[in-house]
Amino acid sequence: MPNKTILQGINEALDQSMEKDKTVVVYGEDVGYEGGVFRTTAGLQKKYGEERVFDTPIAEAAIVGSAVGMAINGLKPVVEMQFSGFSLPAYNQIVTHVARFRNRSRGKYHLPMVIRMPYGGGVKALEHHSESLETLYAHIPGLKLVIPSTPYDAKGLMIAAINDPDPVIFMEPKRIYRAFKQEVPDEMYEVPIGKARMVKKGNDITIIAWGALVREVEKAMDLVRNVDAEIIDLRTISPIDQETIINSVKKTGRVLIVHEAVKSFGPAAEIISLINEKAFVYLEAAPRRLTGFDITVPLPKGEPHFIIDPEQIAYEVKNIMAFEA
Amino acid sequence: MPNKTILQGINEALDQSMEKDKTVVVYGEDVGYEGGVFRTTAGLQKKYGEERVFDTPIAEAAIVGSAVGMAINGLKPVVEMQFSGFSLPAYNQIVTHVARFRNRSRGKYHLPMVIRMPYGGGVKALEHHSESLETLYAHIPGLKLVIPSTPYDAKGLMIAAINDPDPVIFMEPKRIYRAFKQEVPDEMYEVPIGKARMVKKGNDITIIAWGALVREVEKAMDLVRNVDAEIIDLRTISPIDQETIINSVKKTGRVLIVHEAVKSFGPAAEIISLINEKAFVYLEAAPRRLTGFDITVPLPKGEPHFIIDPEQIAYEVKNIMAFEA
Amino acid sequence: MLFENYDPLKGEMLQILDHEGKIVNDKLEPKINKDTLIKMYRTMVLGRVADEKALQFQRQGRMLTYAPNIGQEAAQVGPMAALKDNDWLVLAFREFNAMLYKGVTLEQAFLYWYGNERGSRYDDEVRVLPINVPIGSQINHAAGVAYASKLQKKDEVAIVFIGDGGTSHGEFHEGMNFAATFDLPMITVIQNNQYAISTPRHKATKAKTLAQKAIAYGIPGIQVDGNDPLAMYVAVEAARERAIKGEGPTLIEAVTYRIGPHTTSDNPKLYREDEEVERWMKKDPIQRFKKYLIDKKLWSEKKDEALHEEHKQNVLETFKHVEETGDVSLEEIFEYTYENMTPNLVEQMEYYKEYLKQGGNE
Amino acid sequence: MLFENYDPLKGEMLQILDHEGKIVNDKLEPKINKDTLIKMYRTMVLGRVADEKALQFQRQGRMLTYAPNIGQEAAQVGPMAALKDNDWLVLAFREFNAMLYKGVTLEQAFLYWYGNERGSRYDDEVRVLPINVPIGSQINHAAGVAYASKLQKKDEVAIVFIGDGGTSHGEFHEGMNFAATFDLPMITVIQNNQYAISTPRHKATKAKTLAQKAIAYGIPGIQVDGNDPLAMYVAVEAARERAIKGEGPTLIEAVTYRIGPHTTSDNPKLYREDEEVERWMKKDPIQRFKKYLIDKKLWSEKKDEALHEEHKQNVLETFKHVEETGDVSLEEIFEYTYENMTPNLVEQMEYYKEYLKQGGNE
Ligand SMILES: Cc1ncc(C[n+]2csc(CCOP(=O)(O)OP(=O)(O)O)c2C)c(N)n1
Ligand SMILES: Cc1ncc(C[n+]2csc(CCOP(=O)(O)OP(=O)(O)O)c2C)c(N)n1
Ligand SMILES: [Mg+2]
Ligand SMILES: [Mg+2]
Repeated sequence: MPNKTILQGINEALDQSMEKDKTVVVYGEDVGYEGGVFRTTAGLQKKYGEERVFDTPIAEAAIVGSAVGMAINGLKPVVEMQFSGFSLPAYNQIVTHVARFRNRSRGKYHLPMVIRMPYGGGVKALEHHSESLETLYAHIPGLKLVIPSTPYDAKGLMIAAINDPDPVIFMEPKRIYRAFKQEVPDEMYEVPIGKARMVKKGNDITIIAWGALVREVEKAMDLVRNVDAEIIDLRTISPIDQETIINSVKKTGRVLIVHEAVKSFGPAAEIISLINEKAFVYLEAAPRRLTGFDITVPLPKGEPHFIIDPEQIAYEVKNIMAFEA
Repeated sequence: MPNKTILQGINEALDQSMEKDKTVVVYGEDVGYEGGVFRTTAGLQKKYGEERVFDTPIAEAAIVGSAVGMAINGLKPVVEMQFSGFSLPAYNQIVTHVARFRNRSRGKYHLPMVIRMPYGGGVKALEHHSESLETLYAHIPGLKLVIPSTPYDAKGLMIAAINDPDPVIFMEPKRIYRAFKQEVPDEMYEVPIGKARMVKKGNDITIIAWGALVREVEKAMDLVRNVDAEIIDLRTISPIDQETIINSVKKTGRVLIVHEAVKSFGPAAEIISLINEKAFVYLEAAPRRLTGFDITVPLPKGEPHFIIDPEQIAYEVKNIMAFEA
Repeated sequence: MLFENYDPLKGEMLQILDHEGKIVNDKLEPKINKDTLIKMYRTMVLGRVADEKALQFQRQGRMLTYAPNIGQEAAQVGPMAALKDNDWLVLAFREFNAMLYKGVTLEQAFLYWYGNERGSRYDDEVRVLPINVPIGSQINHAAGVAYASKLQKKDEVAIVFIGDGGTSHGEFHEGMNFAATFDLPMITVIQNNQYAISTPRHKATKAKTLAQKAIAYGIPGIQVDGNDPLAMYVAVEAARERAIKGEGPTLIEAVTYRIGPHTTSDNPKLYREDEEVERWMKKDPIQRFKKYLIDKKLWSEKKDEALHEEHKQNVLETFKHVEETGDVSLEEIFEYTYENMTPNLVEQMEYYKEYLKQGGNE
Repeated sequence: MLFENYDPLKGEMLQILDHEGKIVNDKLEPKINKDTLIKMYRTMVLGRVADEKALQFQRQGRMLTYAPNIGQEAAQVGPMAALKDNDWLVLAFREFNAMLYKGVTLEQAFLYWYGNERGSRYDDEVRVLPINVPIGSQINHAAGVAYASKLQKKDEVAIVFIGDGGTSHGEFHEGMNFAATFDLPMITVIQNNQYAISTPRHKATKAKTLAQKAIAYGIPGIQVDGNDPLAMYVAVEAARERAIKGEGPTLIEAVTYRIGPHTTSDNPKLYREDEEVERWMKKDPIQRFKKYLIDKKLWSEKKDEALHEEHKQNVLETFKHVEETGDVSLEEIFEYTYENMTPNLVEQMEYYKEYLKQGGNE
């Protein structure tokens, strides 16, 4: 099987979905002629024409709001927010419409659409280019939120997202867009939305992460001796895969959640609460979270403090293993 | 002392702050001539003139964005979002600017401003008029989020918010705007931001709520015999009063958090996680949350299912008291 | 052509049927067939009667809340008559007459204001989007609908309504520009009813007309007497022609007036004079249109009385049905969040049922 | 007056100094004093030299990223020269020259692109807001600044910059309308440099000019040759007069061209022809202005060489200082979230320090 990057996985998923299904359209700022500032959509306009792959004015509410209308009238739009920080001008559309059209119309209309957005830090970028805004989307009923961490999943989850009858927010860990390759089938396949990926089985502690941090967790576990960690790549943030998490914690009794998003009212809090609700009596140590600080992501000269690295994850694992109730 | 409603408390806080400080301005949709759709700002335009109290075009981003500029140039704007659901078009301004100007400019500029918004359900309203969006603001570093539940606190917290050097999101529980009166001093006073209110001391369980639900919790405890609950009105959602919560849980070992916001990735999750981090070994039962379902707030004919009432709180309290590890 | 002849910058406004019901512009009088004229009129009267009754029901505590359309009937029915069945109607929230004309049933329309989401599930073949509460955002939906029509080479257009107040919103700008940029088959009708809740039109923008906002998007804009159903018909007909030809969107400002309150929670006496209301009542679209139809021998006072009575009965009966629908079930509030309920939602619903079983109280 | 004479709907554009450096409109030639003329020119050359060097630094991996202004110097310096010290400058992100003219130091400006927030903390008396990344949102800030100036009866205006692409954003619409509605002392300059990243101006709106968007707000709009510093000066001077008199905002479209890439991550060859770039290089604002100054005997080629050399040394040295600033401290990233650090933030910082103490790695 050929080796591909996450970026290639996504591009291929878009390409093949457009080839197969004439109702798929791809658009956003600079996604057409140039193929996207990260070149995720490179080649598509040439192949599928300016009507199905196009550049829009800089107007995120229009990009998302028009996708709502297109989805109602028979298309499957896949739109790009150039960076997740620039999805905020479309936040009104996403919360008040994308998430709600099915419920509002009692099922008459539903919105098979995907909103793609590169997210996360560590790319030495300007302000608003490094955010991790999972919570803003995971907290909204009616949305699904997917984040791949590998090329294989990137392709399969994107195909699943396009085929999903419900709207999917698809966050792309831009830091690892081209960081590594993996064998990725040339054919189309789906990775199911709503199922976590078991990265590594283990018995001592459950470590949950997603996006660019999954690899950092793997690296961390090379640094910690004698701890047999179970590593879960959450992959779908909402709806969350309770089963995989709860089964793992029942086995290990210890848990660490790692994410780039800021801590307070962040995604790890939900996971910890779920564990309290479903596996409290199995807990052998206080569940912990290793996250971004509760600050604005610093510009590059301060960002190293903010970035979570394997050493820090290892430090936390040791803390949790040392916990005695 | 005269008895006043929450609405009167807020109106008086605005009035007295404007009287005292010429830099305070109040504006938003219909807040001027008419005095607001809830009449929270009634009388202010007459008293302070059309330049300091005014109606704007329907443009939430402009309302909030202009407040940023005013705060930079010497004013203290207090702006209204007509309903919290309509704060979303301003969400980009709030997240990318209101929360960040101090940090961005390394303290050269800071934003003494207040964004008021009636929030919550139970008023038999149309779509987008019943949301509880605490998480969207509490998760953003740089913002403070305050929610009063009594007339006394409404006045004192509003004065504190206006005087605060940092931007404050002020959510007003519209369901109880006029529900009851309380003795409220005629003078100006502050209720400190960042401190919870101990509604009632107790030893068996800690119940945390805010806004309209605080009274429902009080009513619930009239229904439960033999449980000595400690009731905390959180009052400031961010920055959260860890100390009060943790001290209480250390004493009771059991905890219930009640909020109208939807459950997943909601505010209770943060509180449960804090408790796990700081008082895990004191827990005698799994902390639980009683919240809105993970759905769009239903229109009035379905809303009764969604509304949390004292009976349901009582039911949950009994469940938690029955928990045995 | 039409749009070149009426330049909003020169203060020109299209009127065909004047306040007295006289044709003042016979060259432009549209050739509307008899059945359509009658359907237009019947809808306007139904809208009026339903509005008046709904206000009553609300005062009696039987209707939740309500946004009346009184005075704005022509601005809605004129456009609808100029469209085809397969055209899309994208709503703001004050288009009761347009909805009825386009096939939303009175029962559905009432059910919405009664507080039930079923009131936004119109019949399958009815191409109307649900009432849209967040001001301005519907323009972008219409642009998307129109994009899909164009891409799929369907011979159809999207018409979208917005209030005068709504034109200040960023979403109006983005949607208009998006539609113009891609020459989309979209028609925007601004119902300029002079107020956004308590805020008068002149306090919301310095533009002399709202129609001139079209210039920002490089498209035609026209001011039309919104109380003249014929003028509204003609403007929309011309806009539709442009749209279908691939020439892009048109902006139509219907100059009208909200005779009633903003909604039943509003007290307009707080912000406007009765005299102003009375002045506008003289421009009533229904009276005007009735005279036109009577002059054309298509209508009579006798028929009119009967029609009012018929509609009154219809409205009363329909509302009875609405009231019989009662509450929305627990299952229903969960069912439509996703195509399939997530395990989490199933659990929440079951938890609540368990609570109810144990004697819980809703 | 000026604005009535240049109607964007008629395709009129204000130009005073043509591509060859000749005055083509001597009635409008502004009487700018010598020192100001020289300051303008010096700033433009500094901007140019700094831009060219910054692109080099970035290629050498020493500068993080950079958005060059080459070709747009006149569109920025002309306006600044027409303002007073107490006027406010509200930035988008491609206004390096404007910033320098208004008192931002070269070091601060570089420090920002180097990736340090200190680069947005300009000196206390410098009335410049930090670089604003979210497109369009700065217009609303400027409107608010201007509102405060007006309310407090301060004799000052706010000038705000935006790109051609930015005019499509909803925030542009809301901010312009807000400022117009309240007759605020605001001046909006659109730097129409023909591109928004890869998207050409004509693909972003059907409006023939961006200046005509003013009509939507009932305010004057004018197209100006943005490579002509004198025309830009004159337009802004007139707009300032209006603003100070309480007549409200003005929209100025500066027609110019981005000679360089969007930022250092951009490859313009993907979306435009070299030939187009060359065509615009012939309209270079600096060459034109230099000829004007030489004709006026205010400048010479010799002085010019010296100036370039002076600026080059200045830029090299300044950047050395910037590089010496190194990393931002841990405390600093926490300190500015609130006036006082919350207990939660103190805890997070202390936790991290503890981790570092235990041998942790950043
Ligand atoms: C984004 C948003 N902000 C505020 C509101 C509250 N609101 C409902 S109707 C209305 C006034 C609308 O005025 P206009 O557009 O003129 O329509 P009309 O009511 O006159 O038909 C406002 C401010 C809303 N629905 N959406
Ligand atoms: C809200 C928002 N969306 C997208 C971006 C990403 N972005 C940065 S610059 C740019 C193009 C801006 O074009 P223009 O306004 O013409 O300014 P120019 O770069 O030409 O100076 C875009 C889309 C952004 N910064 N903000
Ligand atoms: Mg109106
Ligand atoms: Mg540009």
